[in-house]
Amino acid sequence: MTAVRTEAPVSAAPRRLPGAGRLKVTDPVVGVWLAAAAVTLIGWIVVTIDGGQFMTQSNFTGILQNSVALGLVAVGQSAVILTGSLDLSVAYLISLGTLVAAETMEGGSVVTAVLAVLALSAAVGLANGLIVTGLKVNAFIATLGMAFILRGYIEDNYTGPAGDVPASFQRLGYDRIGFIPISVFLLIAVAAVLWLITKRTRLGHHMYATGGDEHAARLSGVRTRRTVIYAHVLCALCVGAAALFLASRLGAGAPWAGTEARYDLDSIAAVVLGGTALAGGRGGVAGTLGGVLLLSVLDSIFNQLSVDPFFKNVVRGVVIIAAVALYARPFRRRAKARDEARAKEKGALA
Amino acid sequence: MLTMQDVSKSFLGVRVLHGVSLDLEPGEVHALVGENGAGKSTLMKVLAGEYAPDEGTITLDGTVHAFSHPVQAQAAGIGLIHQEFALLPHRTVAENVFLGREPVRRGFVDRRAMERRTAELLAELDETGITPRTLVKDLSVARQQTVEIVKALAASDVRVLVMDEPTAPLADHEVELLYALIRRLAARGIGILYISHRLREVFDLSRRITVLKDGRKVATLTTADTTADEVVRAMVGRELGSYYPPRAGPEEIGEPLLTTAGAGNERLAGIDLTLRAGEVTGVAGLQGSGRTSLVRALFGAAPFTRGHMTVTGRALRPASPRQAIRGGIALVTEDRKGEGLALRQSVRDNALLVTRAVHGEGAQAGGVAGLLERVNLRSRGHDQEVQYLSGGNQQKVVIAKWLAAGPRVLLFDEPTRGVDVGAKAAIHTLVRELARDGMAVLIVSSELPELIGMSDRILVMSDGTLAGELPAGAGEEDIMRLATASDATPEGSAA
Amino acid sequence: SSDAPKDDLADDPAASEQAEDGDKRSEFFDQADYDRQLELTKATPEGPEGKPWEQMLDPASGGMVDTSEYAMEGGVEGAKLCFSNAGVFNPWRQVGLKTMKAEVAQHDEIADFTVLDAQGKDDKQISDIQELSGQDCDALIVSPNTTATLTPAVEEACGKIPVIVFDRGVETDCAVTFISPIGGYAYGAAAADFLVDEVDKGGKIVALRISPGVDVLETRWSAAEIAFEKAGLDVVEVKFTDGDPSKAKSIVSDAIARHGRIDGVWMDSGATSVAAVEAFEDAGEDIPPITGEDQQDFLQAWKDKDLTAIAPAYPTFQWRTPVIAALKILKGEEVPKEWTLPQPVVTEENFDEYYKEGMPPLHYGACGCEELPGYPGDWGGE
Amino acid sequence: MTTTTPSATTTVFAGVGRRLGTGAPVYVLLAVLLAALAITDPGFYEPDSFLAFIKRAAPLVILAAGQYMVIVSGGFDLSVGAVVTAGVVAGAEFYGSYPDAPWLLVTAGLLLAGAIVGLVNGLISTVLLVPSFITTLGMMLILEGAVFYWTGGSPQGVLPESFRSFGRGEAGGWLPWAVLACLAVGAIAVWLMRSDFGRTLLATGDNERAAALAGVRVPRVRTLAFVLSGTAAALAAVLVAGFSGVSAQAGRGLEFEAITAVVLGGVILGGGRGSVVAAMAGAFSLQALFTLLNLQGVSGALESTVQGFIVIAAVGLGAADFSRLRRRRSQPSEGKSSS
Ligand SMILES: Nc1ncnc2c1ncn2[C@@H]1O[C@H](COP(=O)(O)OP(=O)(O)OP(=O)(O)O)[C@@H](O)[C@H]1O
Ligand SMILES: Nc1ncnc2c1ncn2[C@@H]1O[C@H](COP(=O)(O)OP(=O)(O)OP(=O)(O)O)[C@@H](O)[C@H]1O
Ligand SMILES: [Mg+2]
Ligand SMILES: [Mg+2]
Repeated sequence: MTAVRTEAPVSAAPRRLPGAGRLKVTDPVVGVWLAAAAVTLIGWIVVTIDGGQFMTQSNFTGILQNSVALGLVAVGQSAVILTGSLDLSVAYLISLGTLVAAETMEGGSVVTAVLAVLALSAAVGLANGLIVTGLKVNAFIATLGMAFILRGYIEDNYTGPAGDVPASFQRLGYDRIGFIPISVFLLIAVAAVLWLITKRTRLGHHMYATGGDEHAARLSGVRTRRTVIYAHVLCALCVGAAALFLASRLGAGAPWAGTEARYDLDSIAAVVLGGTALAGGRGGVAGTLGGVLLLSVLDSIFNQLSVDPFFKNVVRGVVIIAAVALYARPFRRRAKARDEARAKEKGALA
Repeated sequence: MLTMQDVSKSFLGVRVLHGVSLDLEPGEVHALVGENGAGKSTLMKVLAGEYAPDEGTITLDGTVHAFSHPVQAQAAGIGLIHQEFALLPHRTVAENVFLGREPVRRGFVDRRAMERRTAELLAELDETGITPRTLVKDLSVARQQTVEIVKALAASDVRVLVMDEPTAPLADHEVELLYALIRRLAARGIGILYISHRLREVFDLSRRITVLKDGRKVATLTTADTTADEVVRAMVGRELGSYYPPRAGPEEIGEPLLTTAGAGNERLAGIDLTLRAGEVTGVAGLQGSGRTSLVRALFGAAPFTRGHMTVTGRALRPASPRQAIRGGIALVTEDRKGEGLALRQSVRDNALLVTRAVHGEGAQAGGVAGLLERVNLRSRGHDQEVQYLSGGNQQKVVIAKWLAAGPRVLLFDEPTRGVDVGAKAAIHTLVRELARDGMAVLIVSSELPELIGMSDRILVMSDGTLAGELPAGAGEEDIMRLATASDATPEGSAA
Repeated sequence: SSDAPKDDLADDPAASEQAEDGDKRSEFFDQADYDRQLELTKATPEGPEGKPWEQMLDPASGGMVDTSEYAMEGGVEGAKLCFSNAGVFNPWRQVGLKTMKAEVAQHDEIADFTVLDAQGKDDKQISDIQELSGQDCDALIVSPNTTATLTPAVEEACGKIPVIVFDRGVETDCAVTFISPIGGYAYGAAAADFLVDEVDKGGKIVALRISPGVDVLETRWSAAEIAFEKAGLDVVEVKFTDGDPSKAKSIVSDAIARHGRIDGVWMDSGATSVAAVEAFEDAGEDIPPITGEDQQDFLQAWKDKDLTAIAPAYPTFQWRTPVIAALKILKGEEVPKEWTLPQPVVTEENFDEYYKEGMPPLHYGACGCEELPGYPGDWGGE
Repeated sequence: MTTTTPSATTTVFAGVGRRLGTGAPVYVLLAVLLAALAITDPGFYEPDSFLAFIKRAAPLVILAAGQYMVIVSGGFDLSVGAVVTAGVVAGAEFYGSYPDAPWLLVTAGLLLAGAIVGLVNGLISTVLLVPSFITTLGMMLILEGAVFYWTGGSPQGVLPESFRSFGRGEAGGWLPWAVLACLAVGAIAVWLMRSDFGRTLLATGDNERAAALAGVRVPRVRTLAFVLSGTAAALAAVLVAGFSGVSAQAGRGLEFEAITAVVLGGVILGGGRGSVVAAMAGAFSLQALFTLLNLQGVSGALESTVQGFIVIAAVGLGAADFSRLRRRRSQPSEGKSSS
């Protein structure tokens, strides 16, 4: 009797309406989409003041188009980061992916090429996963090592753009429906699949659990190693999709397609911007997409304002740090709000 | 129903279990007792498939099992509730309960079924404070434990439920709830293996008691035919004599070392207390009544925001632990591993941490030996990492760490939680000695006998305030009456 | 720098099969291109004396393009030029971009000059080109990040506005003109021939390259390799430096330690030449004949230490030409389909033409920028 | 106090194991690599070339020592490569404006700037609670962007010999200053880690909450680690600038090399465990590996592949060495499956 009574405030306070908790402004996922909207608005104002036009169709097309490649990689990166791992080999895998895609398409069919790229990606992801779980090498080092391995292979075998992508496949990179590039649908499809996997399947539940507390997950019967391996494979498959998209857009494979764009660190930045905890266990694909969009909008604004490319990096760095600093705040604010609520209860009692 | 036969297990070549045998009948509560490090948890982990035994067999309902993964044990009907919880704080109750065996429909996790079943199980346990969608981090420790139990029940047709010190994080009244739960489970024919350092619980609940010592089974006793003294003797291998050291005489109680007047913060209000040299002051209260908040406030970890406070005669309302430490206050926290120790550092480094951080007198290695001797530490040397020490010895390191700083006021929050009877007695003796040396001591404990046995005076907390003070020797009923005093307030104001 | 064009992409891939031996060189070595480039180095440029950025080599080969269809009505006054830049990720490109901007500043008739920087991302550059061709640019200048991969985007833009491609090429001839210096074979061969002259047969050569897998640098090396083979020089080390001077210095130091004596050093670009020079100094050895690029720090070292050296340039003055070409096109004047610029080589004789006192270490001598407004301050000189 | 006495052999094992700690494999790796170098290049151990090897390794070793401080306190410092680049470029830029500045002043200025970068990293991580991985990633972008924005893409000045002699020259004509710097940093690092600061730093990395409750000023301690790392990076910048002169990419990839070196040294990412000497040995191993690959003449392009394999294998073996052994001894039946 007594127990239930004295405890009631503690457990009652956080009890929320089902689902309501998912739409809080303080939730990073919501926050990052709001931030993207806010940045768009600010960009609109600034660019207009500057004498340009921001809210144009071609600009929207550009923003969406520029989100695709990073989006695909970042969505995959979210999967590994959720499980508490990390993939620094994505950049080289993209490069190799575009090369394999373009070369296979040159000699064979598009279907073979797609399968070849996905097979390659799966293999690299599997290797990453096995190194991380089997050899117990920290993911940072393991995937960095994998990046070196891929780099050596690429440099040893390619001397520049190679292969040729047929026009039919290039449509993926260039066609639009209305003002929406069709590759955006590829991104949406991949993101949707990953969202479903992470939120609705056992594997996804296990990914969150493994990232949240690997030991606890293992004790609960989650095959954590297998989960991490799957996450790495999923990530690599997304990277493969990014490589295919880039191949279609570039019309050829390029050995530096992934590295010069710094997809490795950029994708991690996007994931973190999207509110996924670097330690794993919290966050998700939806936020990541918001993060990618935010970066893309920023880029577009810089473009419109002809900002010095070096200065862009400065702003990007500041934005990333500031965003994550903001995410860290709501937790404190929430805790404070809870304290105040409790104090009020106490006041009522006294 | 369950038989463990001649189970042996070694870690790093050190034998931890020596051919232990144990059996369990359906509906039986079988207690497992022994000193810290006796091997209780290890034996249970072998049973639950977390460790593979070096030797020995496990037979459940006539089938011999050799589990290589906890899942297999779960599938066979063995559930284990860990000494440390294995819950994911950022996931919902339902997600935690079904972790590792989520129901799947058409390829997707069937959340609705999961939540429905969780709700059913919660209802079966008469647990109304939890909904399946609550995030575990928002639950109290006791409720988290309920989630653990529900998790074990949901696992399968559970035949055997192992509970490793389930009451350690609970307050007395919650223990009652747990008792009721355990009895209901037993009535369903589930065999329960119950580990605890609190003999009273063991006698309240169990039908038989198995005593482990140094990895060997000493005896299996029928509870009805034995006494606490006999069990203790089996555990410790000697008589412990009187449980508690003698209290302080009036002449030993000196001047006030710490006083507060009208102190409060978000969780506390109107705290007026005085801690005197040589005196051991106990603090009682229900879970969530603010005892931990009180010591954390005195220590500056969750500081008072109102009121007045003096330490050794000078006004000091610490805003940080550092200020408190400089003022001569020390706090032994309730969460030894999370807040008390740097587990991967050596005994020496832990013992010197406070001095190094606050006083900057790092190199006094000689002093460490003396301190560790004073707290009677048993370790393989001062370079041993504390993570390899038993709970009691870890607690001694924590105490040594504070003694190194030469405090005048010592605050203990649940100082003997998860500590075996032998080590407990040592800690009690130590606490009393420290008071004799002129320190003011405050003890928070959920174990009323301990509190009554140790305290020269008992303060009772309720809803963040001091509800009253009782003299030495007050009975449990007096304490409970004060602790639950807020019951008298009308329903409306509490809501 | 690493910005030579990929010269052979437009050619029949079969041509590359004809290299004689089965080693790796054959993969990308293109005999026809090689021959053509070496031929061009001997040709006399057409165009105004002393303004190499307006000169052209053998313009007849690609034919002249009639640009009257692009001529702006009412003259070029108020023209808007757009530039899709691959990026400014190395000093060569930074000097180039400054030079280009100074060229633009010279022309009052250019009302607006928009630059989008792709920061090394092919994907972004494609979008940039799309965006620019959607704006009201009168002409689009493209410096592609990667040969081949920008082809579709450039083709799309060609349909809308006149496009000028320079530095690296694309696999389409839809651009009105493609501007570039002679190319990598000529560069590599110039440096190698110098060593062949300076070093006795059998001499030990160390070759330092930036990184493998970059087509534009492979041509330089393959031309050098042929020259060394022919002359019987012993190439004892071929190493990649990643453009990192400290790595280059380590490699050369190790080579000195291992081979005792090095008779010549060949480089595929200038970033690490000074480091190589210092490696000899630090080892207490005489500095052998060495090749570099027209980067200021190397020229400085050459002067101060009286090196036996040569510095083929991949001239940054080529960044001026696209602007000039754009204006020509908008005026309806004809331009060559392939505008091949001279590719100077800094030698003992013409050293003073390229070495300018007071310029910063990462400046490029063959910038053709001395007469431009803002020189030398805008280029960091004093 | 009572010391329970386990069998003598376990004590010996425990003793040796503890002494070497998790760093044991790196010393083996280093020994193997050095032996391989001796076989490949008989002249390697002549004093001159060996000192030259240390001189070359010095920047990475110093970076590793700084990175160790941050990693052991539970963080990451991805900005050190950018600090090196920025340091070299800023030094040159500064000399562009003040060609006659005394080298000591410029060096001190750079060290101070490095310390300030570290301070900012530390404050953002500890006060704003941004994970250090993100803080320093952002800082890397900011520094690279800012320094090139400032210099308009490339530095304007020439580094004079006086400034460069620290990274290039020798004391007394034979002992490279860089080697002295390396020794000094090593000595300071060891001294620091034995001091109150070092012990509290380890404890903080191990259990931040426990440290805070023991009176450790956690933000200050962790910030100090970043300051040390920033300063070490600036020192590395001075050495690199001296060794090889102005370059716009002087520090490229050094952050990854430094972290790899620290991990090779058996230091655990996440904090609380590992020794600074082992981390520095990790840096030497990495440099020895680079040198060996160079001398072996592994096909240039494949060099990074080989490097990748070796790093993974070395860290993998390091991870396996103890935990595996322990598990194998304690769980002989692990592989066996039931039913
Ligand atoms: N994973 C492990 N590796 C090495 N030693 C271990 C491990 N787990 C337990 N031990 C050792 O085995 C012995 C028995 O530990 P166990 O946890 O079973 O004791 P316990 O009876 O449960 O103690 P407590 O009452 O403190 O929980 C102890 O000496 C402990 O240090
Ligand atoms: N709103 C809150 N935000 C953060 N921490 C809290 C909050 N409420 C309580 N705590 C912490 O939770 C613990 C429980 O404190 P509380 O005062 O509620 O009960 P208690 O009686 O001290 O608990 P116990 O009986 O376990 O000692 C303390 O460590 C306290 O600091
Ligand atoms: Mg136990
Ligand atoms: Mg408490």
